[in-house]
Amino acid sequence: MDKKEKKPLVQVKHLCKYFKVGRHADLKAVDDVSFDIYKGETVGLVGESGCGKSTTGRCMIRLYEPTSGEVIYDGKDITKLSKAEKKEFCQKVQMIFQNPYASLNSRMTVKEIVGEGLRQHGMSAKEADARVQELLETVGLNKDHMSRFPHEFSGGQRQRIGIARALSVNPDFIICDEPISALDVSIQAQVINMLKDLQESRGLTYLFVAHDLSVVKYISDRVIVMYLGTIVEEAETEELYGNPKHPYTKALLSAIPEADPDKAKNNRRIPIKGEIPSPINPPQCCRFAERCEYATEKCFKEVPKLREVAPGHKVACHLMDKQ
Amino acid sequence: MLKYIIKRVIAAVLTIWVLITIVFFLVRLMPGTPFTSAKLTPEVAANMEAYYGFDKPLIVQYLVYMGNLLQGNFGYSMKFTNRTVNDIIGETFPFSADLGIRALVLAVSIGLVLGIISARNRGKKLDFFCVIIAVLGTSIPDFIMGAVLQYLFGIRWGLLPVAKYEGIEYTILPACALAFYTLASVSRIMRASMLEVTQQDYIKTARSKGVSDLRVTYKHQIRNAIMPVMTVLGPTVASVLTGTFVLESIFAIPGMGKYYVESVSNNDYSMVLGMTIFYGIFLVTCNLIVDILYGVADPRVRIGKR
Amino acid sequence: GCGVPGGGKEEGESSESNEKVFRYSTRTEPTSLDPTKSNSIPDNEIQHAITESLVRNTGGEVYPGVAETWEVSEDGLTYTFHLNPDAKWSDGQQIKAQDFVYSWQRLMNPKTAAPYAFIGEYIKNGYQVEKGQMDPSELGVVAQDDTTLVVTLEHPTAYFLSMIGAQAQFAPLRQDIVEKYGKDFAADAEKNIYSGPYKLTSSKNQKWVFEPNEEYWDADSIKLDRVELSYVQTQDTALAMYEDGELDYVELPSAAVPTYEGKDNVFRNGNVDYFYFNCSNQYLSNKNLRLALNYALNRNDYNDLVNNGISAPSASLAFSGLKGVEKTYGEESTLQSYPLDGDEAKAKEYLNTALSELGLSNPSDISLSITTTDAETSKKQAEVCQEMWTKTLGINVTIQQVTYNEVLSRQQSGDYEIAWGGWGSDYDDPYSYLELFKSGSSYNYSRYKNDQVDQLLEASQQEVDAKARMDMLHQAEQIIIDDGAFLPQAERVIHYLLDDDMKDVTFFYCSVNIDWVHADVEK
Amino acid sequence: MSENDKILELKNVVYSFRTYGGEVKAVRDVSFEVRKGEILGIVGESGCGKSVTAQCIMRLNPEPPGFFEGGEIFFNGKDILKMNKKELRNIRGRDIGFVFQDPMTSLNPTMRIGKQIEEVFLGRTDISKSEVKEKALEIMKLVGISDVEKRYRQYPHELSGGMKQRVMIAIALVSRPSLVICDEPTTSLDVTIEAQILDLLLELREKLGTSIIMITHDLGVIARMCDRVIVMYGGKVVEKGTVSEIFYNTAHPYTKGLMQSIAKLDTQKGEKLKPIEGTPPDLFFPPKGCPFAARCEYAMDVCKDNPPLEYQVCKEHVTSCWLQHEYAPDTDIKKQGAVAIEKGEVK
Amino acid sequence: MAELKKESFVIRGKDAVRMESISRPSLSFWSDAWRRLRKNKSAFIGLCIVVLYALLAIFAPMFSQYTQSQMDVDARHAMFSAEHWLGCDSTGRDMWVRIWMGARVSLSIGLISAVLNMCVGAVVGGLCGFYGGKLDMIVMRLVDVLYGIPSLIITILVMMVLGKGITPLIVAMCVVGWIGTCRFVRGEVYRLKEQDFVLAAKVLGIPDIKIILRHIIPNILGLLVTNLCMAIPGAIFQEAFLSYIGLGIVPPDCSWGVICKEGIQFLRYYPHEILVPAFFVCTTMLALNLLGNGLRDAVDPKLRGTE
Ligand SMILES: Nc1ncnc2c1ncn2[C@@H]1O[C@H](COP(=O)(O)OP(=O)(O)OP(=O)(O)O)[C@@H](O)[C@H]1O
Ligand SMILES: Nc1ncnc2c1ncn2[C@@H]1O[C@H](COP(=O)(O)OP(=O)(O)OP(=O)(O)O)[C@@H](O)[C@H]1O
Ligand SMILES: [Mg+2]
Ligand SMILES: [Mg+2]
Repeated sequence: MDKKEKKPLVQVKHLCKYFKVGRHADLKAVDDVSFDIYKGETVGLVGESGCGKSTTGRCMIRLYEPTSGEVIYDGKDITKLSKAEKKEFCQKVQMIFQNPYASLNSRMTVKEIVGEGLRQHGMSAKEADARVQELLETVGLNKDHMSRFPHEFSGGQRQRIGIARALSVNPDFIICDEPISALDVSIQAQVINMLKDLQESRGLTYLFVAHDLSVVKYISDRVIVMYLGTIVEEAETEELYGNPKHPYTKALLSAIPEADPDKAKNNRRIPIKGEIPSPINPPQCCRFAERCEYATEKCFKEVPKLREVAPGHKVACHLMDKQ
Repeated sequence: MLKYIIKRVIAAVLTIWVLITIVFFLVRLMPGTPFTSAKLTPEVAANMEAYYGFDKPLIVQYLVYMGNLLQGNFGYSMKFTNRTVNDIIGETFPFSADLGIRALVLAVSIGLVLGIISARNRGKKLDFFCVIIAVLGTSIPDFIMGAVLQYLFGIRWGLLPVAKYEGIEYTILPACALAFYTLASVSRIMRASMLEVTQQDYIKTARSKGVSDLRVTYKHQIRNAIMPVMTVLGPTVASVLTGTFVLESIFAIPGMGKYYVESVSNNDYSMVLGMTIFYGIFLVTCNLIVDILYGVADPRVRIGKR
Repeated sequence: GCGVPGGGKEEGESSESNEKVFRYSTRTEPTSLDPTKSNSIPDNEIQHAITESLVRNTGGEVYPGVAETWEVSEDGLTYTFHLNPDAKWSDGQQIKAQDFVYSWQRLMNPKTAAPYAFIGEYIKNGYQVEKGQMDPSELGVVAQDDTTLVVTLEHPTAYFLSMIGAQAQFAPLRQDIVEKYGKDFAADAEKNIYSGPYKLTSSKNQKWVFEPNEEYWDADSIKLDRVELSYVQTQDTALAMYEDGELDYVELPSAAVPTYEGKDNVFRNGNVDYFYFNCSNQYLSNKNLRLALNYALNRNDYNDLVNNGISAPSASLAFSGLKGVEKTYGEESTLQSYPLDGDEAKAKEYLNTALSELGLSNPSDISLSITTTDAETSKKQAEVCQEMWTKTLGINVTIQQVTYNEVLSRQQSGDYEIAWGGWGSDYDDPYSYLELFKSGSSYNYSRYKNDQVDQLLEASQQEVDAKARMDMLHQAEQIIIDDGAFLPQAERVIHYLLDDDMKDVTFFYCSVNIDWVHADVEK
Repeated sequence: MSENDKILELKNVVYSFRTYGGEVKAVRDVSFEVRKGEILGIVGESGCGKSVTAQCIMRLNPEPPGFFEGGEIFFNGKDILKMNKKELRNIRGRDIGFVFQDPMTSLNPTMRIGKQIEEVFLGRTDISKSEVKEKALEIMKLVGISDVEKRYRQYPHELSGGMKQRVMIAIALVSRPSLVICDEPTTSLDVTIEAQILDLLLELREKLGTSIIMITHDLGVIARMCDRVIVMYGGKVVEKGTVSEIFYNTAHPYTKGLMQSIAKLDTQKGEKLKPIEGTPPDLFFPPKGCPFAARCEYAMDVCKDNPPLEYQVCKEHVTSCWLQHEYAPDTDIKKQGAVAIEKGEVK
Repeated sequence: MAELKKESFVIRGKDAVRMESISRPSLSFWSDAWRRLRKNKSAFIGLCIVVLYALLAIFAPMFSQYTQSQMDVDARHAMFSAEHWLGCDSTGRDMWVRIWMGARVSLSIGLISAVLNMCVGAVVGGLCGFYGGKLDMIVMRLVDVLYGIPSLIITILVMMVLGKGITPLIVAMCVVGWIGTCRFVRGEVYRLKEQDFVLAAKVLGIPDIKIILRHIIPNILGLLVTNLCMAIPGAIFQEAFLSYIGLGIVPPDCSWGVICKEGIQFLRYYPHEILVPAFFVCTTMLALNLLGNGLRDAVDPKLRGTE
């Protein structure tokens, strides 16, 4: 597949999102992030907690107004949409949330939750009902469940309701913000399989945000690694997992606990010292420098650019300069 | 910290200025004038109005008032003609404050204890008992509470002086009567917030360390549970310390609550304004203190860090 | 210390020691310690003790005060007072005629804005000075020398001496002292100087303490060592304090009267409870309706319901205890008024006439509202009238409760239908009450106008002969009653408890209700 | 293994909660033991009773509504359930440490770190104040907290999540207990931090010889840390054994389903994950037979109504599944030589 | 153990019905809350008392031979008797009728003003919380100022404009009464608007107004109802105070505050005249408080399922 030929579905260009905290402090949740997503692919977005994954996702779906930069969906800058375009955009792009307990309104029945978007986009009550039933069946629930309330469902079932809701408006692009991290292991697979099936049958495009690197590896075509608001590495999945270039990615990958006692006990981990620093007024240099065992003076002075080091493999690290 | 306080004070000054302005014009809207007396003749009324400058345009009166205010001068009362508002506040506030402090100490200490006991015995008889006490506190209007206490302890059993405010024994009845309402609300809030805290993980942590139940309560729960109580305490302190009309009249206490209420029905403009400003400043100060204390109790909200 | 502000001062067991102390309380807080600005009975009572006017009115009798002797001219218009050279201020200075001139001019000076300035309108040019049309120096009061004061009146005023002997506004004032303190004059006990038998030693914390003034010219007649007046708003509290031995005198709340039967004494304070009818109202301008309302009220039941039966039901205008020619005004009265038990039949008769006059068919077409104050008794008055009127007459009656201040301003502006009211006189004369129905009087809240009444009242003001004058007043009162101009209800009777040891406390029905100046404690 | 090696032994523990909705049977007949110096893992789905079991050991469950319906818990030979409050307090913190799941909420926000660690020694007369502080500082260093003097005086909110979890571990370890119970100590942490914490626990076990109960639902953590594993489902223990037995010789369909449902690094793209369909049983109305029967692809008629017997697969491997029964058809679950254990008797 | 049959050892596979089924009956939020409330003894007693009083307030005066304003000189201060169940007041009015007529006023003032306060507070607080920013700043400053204005001035002014009676009383109580609810709702909305389900609705393109109405309000309704229960006693209390200073409702109507005020004068002589209304006030407050407490437990999402 040569993606250069294909037109990207979503382009994120120099996206920045700063939150004001206090008078003179900016929390740079996302700082100059650019990437493309092509139609039909799944892009994994990984990184430590607080590195700006959700913020990126939310900016892409207009839940947050970006501080600067643009998000171009299907050729249109989403921050400059007309009212009608906005409505269309709302149907095209959807989101699945992390917490299946918080993402469903506990005072609404499943029918109302899933049907809300349909009704909003001009469907009659009857049609909506039929469609809701169809959607529920798609996600493995049945029509008996329609009049029930979210708290009567287990986490996995709830997440499936969330997916049904997202699917209700026939989106092309779904941002999955850690859709499985709050679920039980045995149930995670239900959701992953479902996402995969849906992708196949409907040609969906996903941005898959997750902590769990094994799952990301399993589901994504391409993976973006973020660290403290910036992208440190981006590559095809096999390439990234097989040949990580950035020291942070390397450490991250080695930290994955493998569910295999023999491998796990023999695995050599690359220790990573310290904790992720505060994103408030971060230093104007490589953000990973202070935790990086290879850090040179330059790393503390200059912001490394995200550069392509191999076809489709981009890294932001000064160590790459030497090669 | 200092910067924060200065900022708060500036905001408060602005708030109070708006308050003064609004009240200044509002009191003029009230029916009647300060000089209504059964035997007022039109001539006398005209003279009095001229004397107090009411014949000038309202805006001029306002400017004059603000000018005086900047010098800390609340002006002369219109009912108690030769006394200044400053003077009346100065004389009456200490009584109200003294009574208020006693009542508050009583209310907060007992209220907290009741709340704690009741939360620790949730669902048991003791809990129910505490809740009933608390509810009775909020359900008996103070004029009944005051009169009943006075009757029982002062008259029927003769244990305590019935009225006036001239020694410790005189303060007991009014302080109890005044404390009741606050006590009840403190205990209710404390109970709810204790129950909330009980469910927190760190309580389990403490228990897992082998800390005794009692210590868990007083070392871990109380300090964390006390914040909501402090939030309501700000306005409560302000209103309790600035006196209560009803109890002051029942117990013949020379406090300022009476003036706060009566100045309004007397249309005593300068007094209303003076009382309002005083109360406003007091309220703001109480809230500020509460906020600072908040930081003391909860390191997460140390003011400097906000 | 215990931190009680102003407290901790041990009063000692005053009743046990040999000190003669009198302690009592007031329900209304005194408003001013400046005699010129006195505005209420409690103000007057205080000034009665700490100031000495030209004469002293004790229980209705006029005795020499600062003036030893005085002469009245034939026409009753000029009074010449000869001042006692021994009369001294509490700082030892002599009380001079000029002090009266200064005080009275100050009273009438519009710049002073004395709330009771109108009381000086009897003095020549008083009204003009008050209105700012004349200089205060033109007031009809002149000091011929330090001890001679000449007062000229507008018209002969039979009760002039009685009035200046009890109304605080006529007290002397020392110009130097008043000017020294300016607006703060008499703000507290220290910022004042005393001409009366007592001086105020403290006015702090809603308690006023009086001690004898050694410089008082008649100091020997003063027996008490100290008098304490406390402000106690709630009557029940005051009663409890009396029972605790903290007060020597207390007025009984009406609910308590039956309990203390036999132990209590009574006096009438000269207050008569009325409801005013707004005679310019579309319904109430009808005389028959007003009469119907009057006849429909069972004043005996009313008294039981409202006052627990302790007041005296009344169907007359002027207080009956006022001084008449020889006996009291009430005893000399020939007034034919409404029966105290009411008269339903008559009431209905009047109502029917009124209805036909008003062109109405049904009593319920008439809606009247009673404007009353926020006080509990006032509310009860209105409730009882409402109940009796609706029951007997079948008209609609509503009640509007507003603040006392608002009732007064509505009375003055005429923005009411039926209003709570009542009257107590500042001087011992029925004219004070009758004036309420004189057209042009600023107290004519009823907007009542009857030329005959006006003429009779005018004439009474010029009449020097007491008997003839009283007859005129009786006549005017009869007309007003026949017109049903207002709704008389009851004369207030005060039931009080007074410590058995207290002697010579005098009660009076105008200006000064309780006069303890010459009181004594005997064990 | 000799008896002396067991420091903790649970025998047929049954624990329920009384609620408005009825009784929640959170733990139903759980038995297992912990040996000296070992790391015992407990895995299972959310709500299967892992935490309640762990808290039973220290009797930390809120009572009421919770209560023991039966069973015995021996700690060093003494039955914890028969202890009075004081004895219990002496065990808590002193002999058994507890690390909770969420370090963000498990530390008292209004108390300094140092004080919270020292609280473990509260009421102990045998140690002086300065010794206590010394111990606190020492343990803080041991769990990898730098700058201990400063941290000692800080409040929890001034620390990062990983740091807080270290403090929690410090609290659990400060009096050198013989057993530490870690209830999902890394679930709320990032992978890199998780790795740090897990390494720390392993290191501490080496140094101090403490036994650890490691509760988690992450098989990766189990694989890396544990010597033996207990698999719980629906309030019951369905399988227990050494790590390699459980992973490489799975003898229960639930365990097997669990293994298959997770994505591993070497899972191929095209390969489908095999989720366990359905939802865990409602503990208000626990199924009569095997709790897993409804979701089990091997379910038989017998499973629905009869609670399965325990089968000894090999010395260190016990499973509760009817598939081990002699009548059961041959499947990859059925192990040759599995022997039913009579109730109450443990070999 | 019963003998196991070999036939039962046949692999059937998973049970598609049972594995996704939900064994518990379907309950909406409110029916669940109601169930939990009923199980809470003290709250249920509270509810019963409130309902009982409400019924008595509606019906008791209808079936009495007396009216609230009917006076009887001879029955002044009458004690309990067959004619006058709860005795008479100082003007011989029947207390039983007055209590229930008063209950109508007091309870409706309590309820209406609490509901109004709640509505105003919820709307303002909701808007402030949802939109934040300038609006929020302005409203919060306004609230500060409102707090400082003596409530008596407001009451008198309202009564000047609207006259006396129940409506002005309620309006006056609402001028500042909404502040508490406003603050509380604002806080809740702040918390809720960051919740995923609200974000999800936004993502679906649901307009703000619908989000507020459908997602946010229903989620704070439970707590609002609880607050309401606690606010009603407050309003009854305030009415009593206003009655005490003579700003209460207009005769011949009465309220519990009015009856208390009339009765308190006779505390020493005819104690029943104060004890009777005080009893009803206290029990009502107690009932409402118990109910409120129970409701809080019933609607608290944290306690759901566990209790
Ligand atoms: N509304 C907000 N206001 C202020 N700061 C925010 C806001 N939302 C997020 N942040 C901050 O922005 C940073 C990035 O947050 P974000 O939620 O994007 O991280 P994340 O990578 O999704 O983390 P996680 O894995 O925990 O979900 C964090 O430091 C967070 O505190
Ligand atoms: N205090 C309590 N009151 C009522 N039920 C409770 C209580 N604590 C736990 N439970 C119930 O007990 C069951 C087991 O809970 P437990 O916390 O042990 O699960 P877990 O295996 O630790 O799950 P997780 O992985 O989510 O922590 C659950 O169904 C839970 O609802
Ligand atoms: Mg996130
Ligand atoms: Mg758990």
